[in-house]
Amino acid sequence: MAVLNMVQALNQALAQAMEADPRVMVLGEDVGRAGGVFRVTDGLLERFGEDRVVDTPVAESGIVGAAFGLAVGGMRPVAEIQFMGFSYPAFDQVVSHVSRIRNRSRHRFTAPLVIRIPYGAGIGAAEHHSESSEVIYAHTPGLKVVVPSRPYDAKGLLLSAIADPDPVVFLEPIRSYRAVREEVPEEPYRVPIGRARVAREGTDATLVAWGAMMREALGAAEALQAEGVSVEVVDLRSLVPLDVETVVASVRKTGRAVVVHEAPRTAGFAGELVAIIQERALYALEAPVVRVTGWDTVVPLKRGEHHYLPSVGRVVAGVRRALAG
Amino acid sequence: MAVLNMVQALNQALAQAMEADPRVMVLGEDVGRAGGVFRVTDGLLERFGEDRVVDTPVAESGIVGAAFGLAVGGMRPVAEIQFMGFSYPAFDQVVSHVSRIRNRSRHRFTAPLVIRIPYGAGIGAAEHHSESSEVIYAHTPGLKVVVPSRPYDAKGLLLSAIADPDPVVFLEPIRSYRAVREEVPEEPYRVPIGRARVAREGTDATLVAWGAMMREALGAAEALQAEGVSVEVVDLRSLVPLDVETVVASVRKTGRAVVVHEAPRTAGFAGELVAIIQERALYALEAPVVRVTGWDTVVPLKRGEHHYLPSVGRVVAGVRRALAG
Amino acid sequence: MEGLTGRTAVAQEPQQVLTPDGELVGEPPLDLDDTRRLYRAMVAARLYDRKGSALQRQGRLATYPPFEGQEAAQVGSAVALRADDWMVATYRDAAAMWFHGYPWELLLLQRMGDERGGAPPEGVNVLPPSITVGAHLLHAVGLAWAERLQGRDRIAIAYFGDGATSEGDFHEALNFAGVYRLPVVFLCENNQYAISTPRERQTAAPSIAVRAEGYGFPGVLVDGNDLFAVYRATAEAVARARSGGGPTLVEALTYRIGPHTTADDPRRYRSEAEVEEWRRRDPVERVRRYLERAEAWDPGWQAQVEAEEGAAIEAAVERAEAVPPMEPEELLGAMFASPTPQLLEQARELRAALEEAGERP
Amino acid sequence: MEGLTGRTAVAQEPQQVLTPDGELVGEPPLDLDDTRRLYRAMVAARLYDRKGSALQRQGRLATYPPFEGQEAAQVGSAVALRADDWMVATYRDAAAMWFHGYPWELLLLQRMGDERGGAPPEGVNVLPPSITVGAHLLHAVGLAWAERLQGRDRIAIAYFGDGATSEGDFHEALNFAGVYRLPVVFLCENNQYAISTPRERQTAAPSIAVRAEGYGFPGVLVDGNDLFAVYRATAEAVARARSGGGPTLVEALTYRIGPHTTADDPRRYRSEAEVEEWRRRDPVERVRRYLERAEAWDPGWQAQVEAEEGAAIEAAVERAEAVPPMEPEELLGAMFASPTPQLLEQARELRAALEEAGERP
Ligand SMILES: Cc1ncc(C[n+]2csc(CCOP(=O)(O)OP(=O)(O)O)c2C)c(N)n1
Ligand SMILES: Cc1ncc(C[n+]2csc(CCOP(=O)(O)OP(=O)(O)O)c2C)c(N)n1
Ligand SMILES: [Mg+2]
Ligand SMILES: [Mg+2]
Repeated sequence: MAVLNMVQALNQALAQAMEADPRVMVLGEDVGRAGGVFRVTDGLLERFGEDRVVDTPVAESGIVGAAFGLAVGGMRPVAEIQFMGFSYPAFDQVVSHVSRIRNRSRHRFTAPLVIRIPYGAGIGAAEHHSESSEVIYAHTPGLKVVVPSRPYDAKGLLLSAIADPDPVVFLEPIRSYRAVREEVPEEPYRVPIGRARVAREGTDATLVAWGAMMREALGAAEALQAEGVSVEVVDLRSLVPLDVETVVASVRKTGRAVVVHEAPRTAGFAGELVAIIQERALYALEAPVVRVTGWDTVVPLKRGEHHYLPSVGRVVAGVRRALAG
Repeated sequence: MAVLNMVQALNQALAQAMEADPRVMVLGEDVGRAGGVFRVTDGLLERFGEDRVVDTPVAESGIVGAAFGLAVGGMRPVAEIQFMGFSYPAFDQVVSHVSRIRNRSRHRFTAPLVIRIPYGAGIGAAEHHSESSEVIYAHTPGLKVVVPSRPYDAKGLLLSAIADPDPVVFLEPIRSYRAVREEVPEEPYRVPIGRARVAREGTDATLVAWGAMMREALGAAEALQAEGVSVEVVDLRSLVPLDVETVVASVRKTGRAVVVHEAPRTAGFAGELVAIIQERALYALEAPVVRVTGWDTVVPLKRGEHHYLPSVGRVVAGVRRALAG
Repeated sequence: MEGLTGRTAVAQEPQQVLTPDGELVGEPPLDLDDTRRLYRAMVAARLYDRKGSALQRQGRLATYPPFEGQEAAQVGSAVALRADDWMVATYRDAAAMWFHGYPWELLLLQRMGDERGGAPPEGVNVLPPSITVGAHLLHAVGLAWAERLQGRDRIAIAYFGDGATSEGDFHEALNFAGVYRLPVVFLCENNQYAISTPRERQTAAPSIAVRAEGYGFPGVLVDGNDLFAVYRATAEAVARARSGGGPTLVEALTYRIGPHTTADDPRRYRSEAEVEEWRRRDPVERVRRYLERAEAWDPGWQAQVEAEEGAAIEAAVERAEAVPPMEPEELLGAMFASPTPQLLEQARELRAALEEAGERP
Repeated sequence: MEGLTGRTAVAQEPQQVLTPDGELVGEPPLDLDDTRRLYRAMVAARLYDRKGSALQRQGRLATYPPFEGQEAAQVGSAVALRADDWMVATYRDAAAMWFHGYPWELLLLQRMGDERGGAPPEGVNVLPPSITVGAHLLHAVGLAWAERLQGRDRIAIAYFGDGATSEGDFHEALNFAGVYRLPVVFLCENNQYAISTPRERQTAAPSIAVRAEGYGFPGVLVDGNDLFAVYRATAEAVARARSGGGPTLVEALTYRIGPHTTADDPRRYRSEAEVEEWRRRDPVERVRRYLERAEAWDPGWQAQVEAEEGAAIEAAVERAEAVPPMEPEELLGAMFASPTPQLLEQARELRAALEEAGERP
C-alpha cells in the first residue's frame, strides 16, 4: 500500500472521484495551473482539462454561488476556498442557499456540493490564514461538517462527501497536510460521514478532538500513559452529524472528559459536546468536563501563536484537572 | 414617565445619542425617508439631516465596511442591517475587520461602531426574516453582543453600545418590538453591557433566556408558580461579555437549570452556558442542564413556525425535566 | 484625453417599439395572435396581483409584494425563453415565474407560509422565488454553466431589481458570466425603487445597462413597459446565449405602481403625481390600445379573459388553502436527503411536546 | 442600435509620459529635484524588497510578498498625497506605505509575526496592510466619508490588485463612493496576475478602468511602470477628490516580477520570456535613464543612495528583531479597550500553563 500524506490522499480522492463520475468538477482560486496553494489539486488540470478544473476570479461568494448553481443543475462541484479566513465572503451563499435549497423546495432541488476549506493555525502564517471557525458551519442547519485528522480518513471522507446527496463543508487541517504519512489504499473507499473513531483506547479519561488537534490529544495521551494514566482519545471526524454514541459511550466508561479545539473558547464547538455529555451521562461524570481551547482572541501571528494553540502540555493539564475533579 | 414600546425606546436612544454627540450617525437600507422598516429610525432624518441619517444602497457588506471606515475615521456610526438573515453578506467585514482592527493595530486604530440587527422568529415572515444566529457573533473574538428583551433595557443598552469604545452587535427581538410597553425614563441612562438581570426570583430551578424568548421564560415561570414550582429567570442581556456570576449564582442556589433559545440547537449558545454552568457548579447540579431550543432546521414559514419556536409549554416541560433529573 | 474612460459612444435612450398610446415606432416582433396571448397573460397576472393584495388584507397571506406595472417586463421577457430554460427570479416576479410554468397555486402556497410552495412540478426549471436580494444571480450563472458542461443548450435567466445591482453578488455573477462566456441573461427590472430608496441614490451610474461593458459583454436599455421592446431585447439575448455568444445584461425601465409589500407605505418616499405619471405608461393598457387599433381586442373578449383567468386564480387559491398543514416529521424532514440522528430525535421531541400539550399529534 | 451600450468612445491606450528608454513623450509633471527624490525612494524600496526576500530565505520572516516592478505605481501615486491623507493598502504595498510614513521597521515587525508592527506612529494615517483581498476598499470609502463629515479635506486612497477587482466588495466600495461622491482614489495596481490567475481570466472587461463609468465617475488607465504618468493621474484624482469632485479609479498597468510570495513558484503559470519582456520596462531603470540623460544621475550618487538607504533598512531589521516578545497579558490584551472577564481569566490560565511548563513566565 502506498504511504501518503494528507495532501496526496486528498489529491487521489479527487482524481478518483473525477475519474468515476464526469459530473465531478473542481473550482476555486489557483486550483488549476498552480494546483492549489497547498497542491491538493495538483495535476488535475492536466488530467481532466479546463472544463472540469477551473481557476476562478478572486471571489469567494462567486465560487460558492456558482458552485451552488452547478450542483442544482446536475454537476457535483468541489469548490475550494483558499483559507478558512477567506470563507466569510461566501458565508451568505453557504448559509442562505447552499444549506437550504432542499428544505426550501422540499427535496425538489438539491445542492450536492463539497466546499473544501483548509483551516487552522500552527504554521506561523499571516492574519486570516489560521482560522478555525468550524462552529459557524456546524451551527448552520442543512450542512454536514467533516474534519479528517489523518490521510486515511481524508481520502475516505472526501469520497463520501463527494458522493453525499447534501452539501458538505470539508475542513482540512493545514498543519496536518504533510505532518503525517500513513498507508492509504490505492482503490477508492469511503469513510462514513457521522462516525467518530476511537483513536486510542483508555479507561481513566476521554479526550475528544478533531483535525489538527488530534496530534496534541494523542501526544497528551502518550505523555500521560508514561505516568500510568490511561486516556481514551476520540477523533470526531464529523461535527455534523455528530456521533453522540461513541462520545457518550467513552465518557460513560471513563467518567471524565476533556474537549480540545483550537477555535476560541466562547461558543466554540466544545460547548455542544459538553451539553450532550452532561445530558446523556451526567451521573457518570466524576468531574466537570474540561475545555482546552484557543483563547477569545484572533490567532496571534507567528511570535505569539504558540501561546494560543492548545499544546500537549495544556491538554495534559486539562486531563489532570478532569482527573482531579 | 412615558410608557414606551421597544421601537420607541430605541428611537429615543438614537435621537438622544445623536443630540449629545455630533459624531453619532445612522446608516442602512431605508433608515432615512422610510424611517426603517420597523420605524426604529423614524423622524431622525427630519431632525438630523441627510449627512447623519443615510439611506444606503442595498449592500450589507458596503454598509458595514463603510461604517468601519467611518468609525476608524472618528465617527460613531450606528449601522442597521434590515433583518438578521441579511447580515451574512456583511459577515466578512464584521469578522475580519470590525472585530479585529484594535488587535491588529494594538489599540492604534479602533472601530467603535454599533450594528443594529433585528432578529428572531414569530411573526410568520418570509424565509430569511426569522433568523437567530447570535452564536456566530458571540463566537467572534472582539465583538460585544447585546440582546435586550424589554424597552427599558433596549434604551439603556443602546446608549451604552453607542458609547462603547469597541464594536457592539446589537440584536433587537422583532417579536418584542411592539409586544411590551413599559415605563422608560425620558432622560438618557445606560444599562451596563455584560450584566445579566434576574428578571424573576425563584428557588427550584433557573431559567436562562434572552431577547424574545424572555416572554416564554417568564410565561413558563408563571405557569409553574401556579403548580407551586418557584423558577428563577435570568435575562442575559449580554451574550458577550457573559455575566457568569449571575448565572452561576442562580444555579448554585436552585441546583437545576434550563437554557432557552430560539436558534437551532446544535452548537447554539446554550452549549456555552451549559459548559460554564458545569465548570463552575457541577457539584451543585441535581440534574442535567436542559436545553429548550429551536430545531436544527431553517425556521419554518408561517404555517409551521409554531412547531419550531420554544413555546411556554415546551419551556415548562423543560423545567419539569430538570426537576425530575 | 487618451486613457481616460469617457461616456459610452451610444446614447442612453431606452429602446421602444410601442408608445404609451399603443402606437408602433418600430417593427412589431410578434404577430397578433402571439400578442393576444401575451396580453391575456398580462391580464391574468394583474388579476393575480390584485388577488394577492386582497388576500393579504384578509389575513390569508402573510405579506404580499405587488408587481403591478411590471407585467410587460416579466411576461415580455419570459416568453423569449424555451420551456426548459432555467429561471431564477425574485419575490416580485410571480408573473414571469407563472408564465414559465410555476403554478399560481404553489406561488400562493408559499406566500401562505408553506414550504411546499417552493417545489414546482418536475420539468418546470424555475427555482423558488429568491427572498435575498442579489445572491440568486450567481445561481443562474451556475445553472447556465451546468447546462453547458452537460452538453445541453438550455440557458438561464436571472430576474432582479435595481436594488440588487448594488450587492457584491451582482458584480461577482456578471464577472463570472463574462469570464466563462456563459449562456445567461441578466434581466434587471429597474422599477425605480428599492423599498424607499430611489434609483438615483442606488448608484451614480448613468444606467445599469452601462455596467455590462465592465464585464465584457453587451448591455441593453429598454422601455420595460413596452412588451415588444422587452421581448425583442430578451429574445436577442437568449439567442446570443444559446448560440454560444455569452451573456447579456438587459435593463428594463419600469415602475412599481404599488407599495414594496403590503407592509410598506410609499407615501413616505414618493409623490402621488409620480405614480400617476407612470400609470399613464401602463404596460397592459398599452398593448390593449395596440390590439384595439388592430381590431384584435373588444370588451367581450376582455370580459371572457378576465372571467376565465379569474376563475383559474380563484381555484388556485382554494387548492392552496385546502392543503393540510405538515406533520412535524415532514416539517423537519427536508434538511437532508435522510435526517440526521439529531433531527430524528428532535422530531420525536416535538411530537412528544405536541402530545403533552394535548394537540392532535 | 439605440439603447445598446457599446465600447467606450475613448481608446484604451494607457497614458504614458516616459518611455521604457527614459524618453519623454509628454510634459514631465515633476522637476528634477523631485524626480531624484522619488528615484531615491524607488531604489530604497527595491533594496527593502530584496531584503525581505532574503530574510525570508533565512527564516527570519514568515512569508514575503515581493513588489519588484511595482515601485513606480506605488511611489508615483503615494507622492501625490498630502501627509495627512489616509492610505489603505495591501500586503504588497510596502513601498507606498513606507513612502507615506509607515516605518520599514514596523512593516518588518509585522512580517516577523508581531502584531505591534500593525501600529504605525501617531500622525501616520495608514492602516496596517490588508491581508484580505478586496474588503479594504470599503474602509477607504468610510475613512474618506468620515473626513468629509468632520469638515476636513483629507482624502483617502485605496491600493489593490487586479484580483481584488473581482470581489464583491470592490463593487460595493466603488458604488458607495459614487453615490456619496466621496473624496477617495481607487488605485488598482494591475500587475497581470492574482497568484497564478492571469488578468484575462480575472475578467472579460477590456480594462479595469472602464468599470468606473458604471459607478458614475472617471476611470484612468496609465502605464504603471511610468513614474510620471502614475503621478500625474493620481495627482489629478487627488485634486478632484479634495475639491469635492468625487472619486476616481486609476488603473496602473504593471507587472509583478517576483513570485506572488516567497512560497509561490511562478514557473507553473507564466513564461520566463514574459517576465523578461517586463523587465525591459523596469520602472526604476526608466527613471534612472531619464535622470542620466538629464545629467542628474551618476554612479557615485547611486552608490551613496544604496549605501544610505541600505543602512537604514539594515538598522530597521535590527530594531525589529530586537523587539522582545509580548507577555501573555499583552498578547491577549488588545481585543477590547479593557479585557472582558473571560479574557482576563484566559490570560491567567495561559500564565499558569507557562509556569507549569517551566517556561519563564
Ligand atoms: C441581501 C438582502 N438585503 C436586504 C433585503 C431586504 N430587502 C428586501 S427587498 C429590498 C429592496 C430590493 O430592491 P430591488 O432590488 O430594486 O427590487 P424590488 O423590490 O424593487 O423589486 C430589500 C432591501 C433582502 N431581502 N436581502
Ligand atoms: C478574500 C481573500 N480571498 C483570497 C485570498 C488569498 N489571496 C491572497 S493574495 C491573492 C491574489 C490577489 O491578487 P491581486 O489582487 O491581483 O493582488 P496581487 O497579489 O497581485 O498584488 C489571493 C487570492 C485573500 N487573501 N483574501
Ligand atoms: Mg426596485
Ligand atoms: Mg495582481
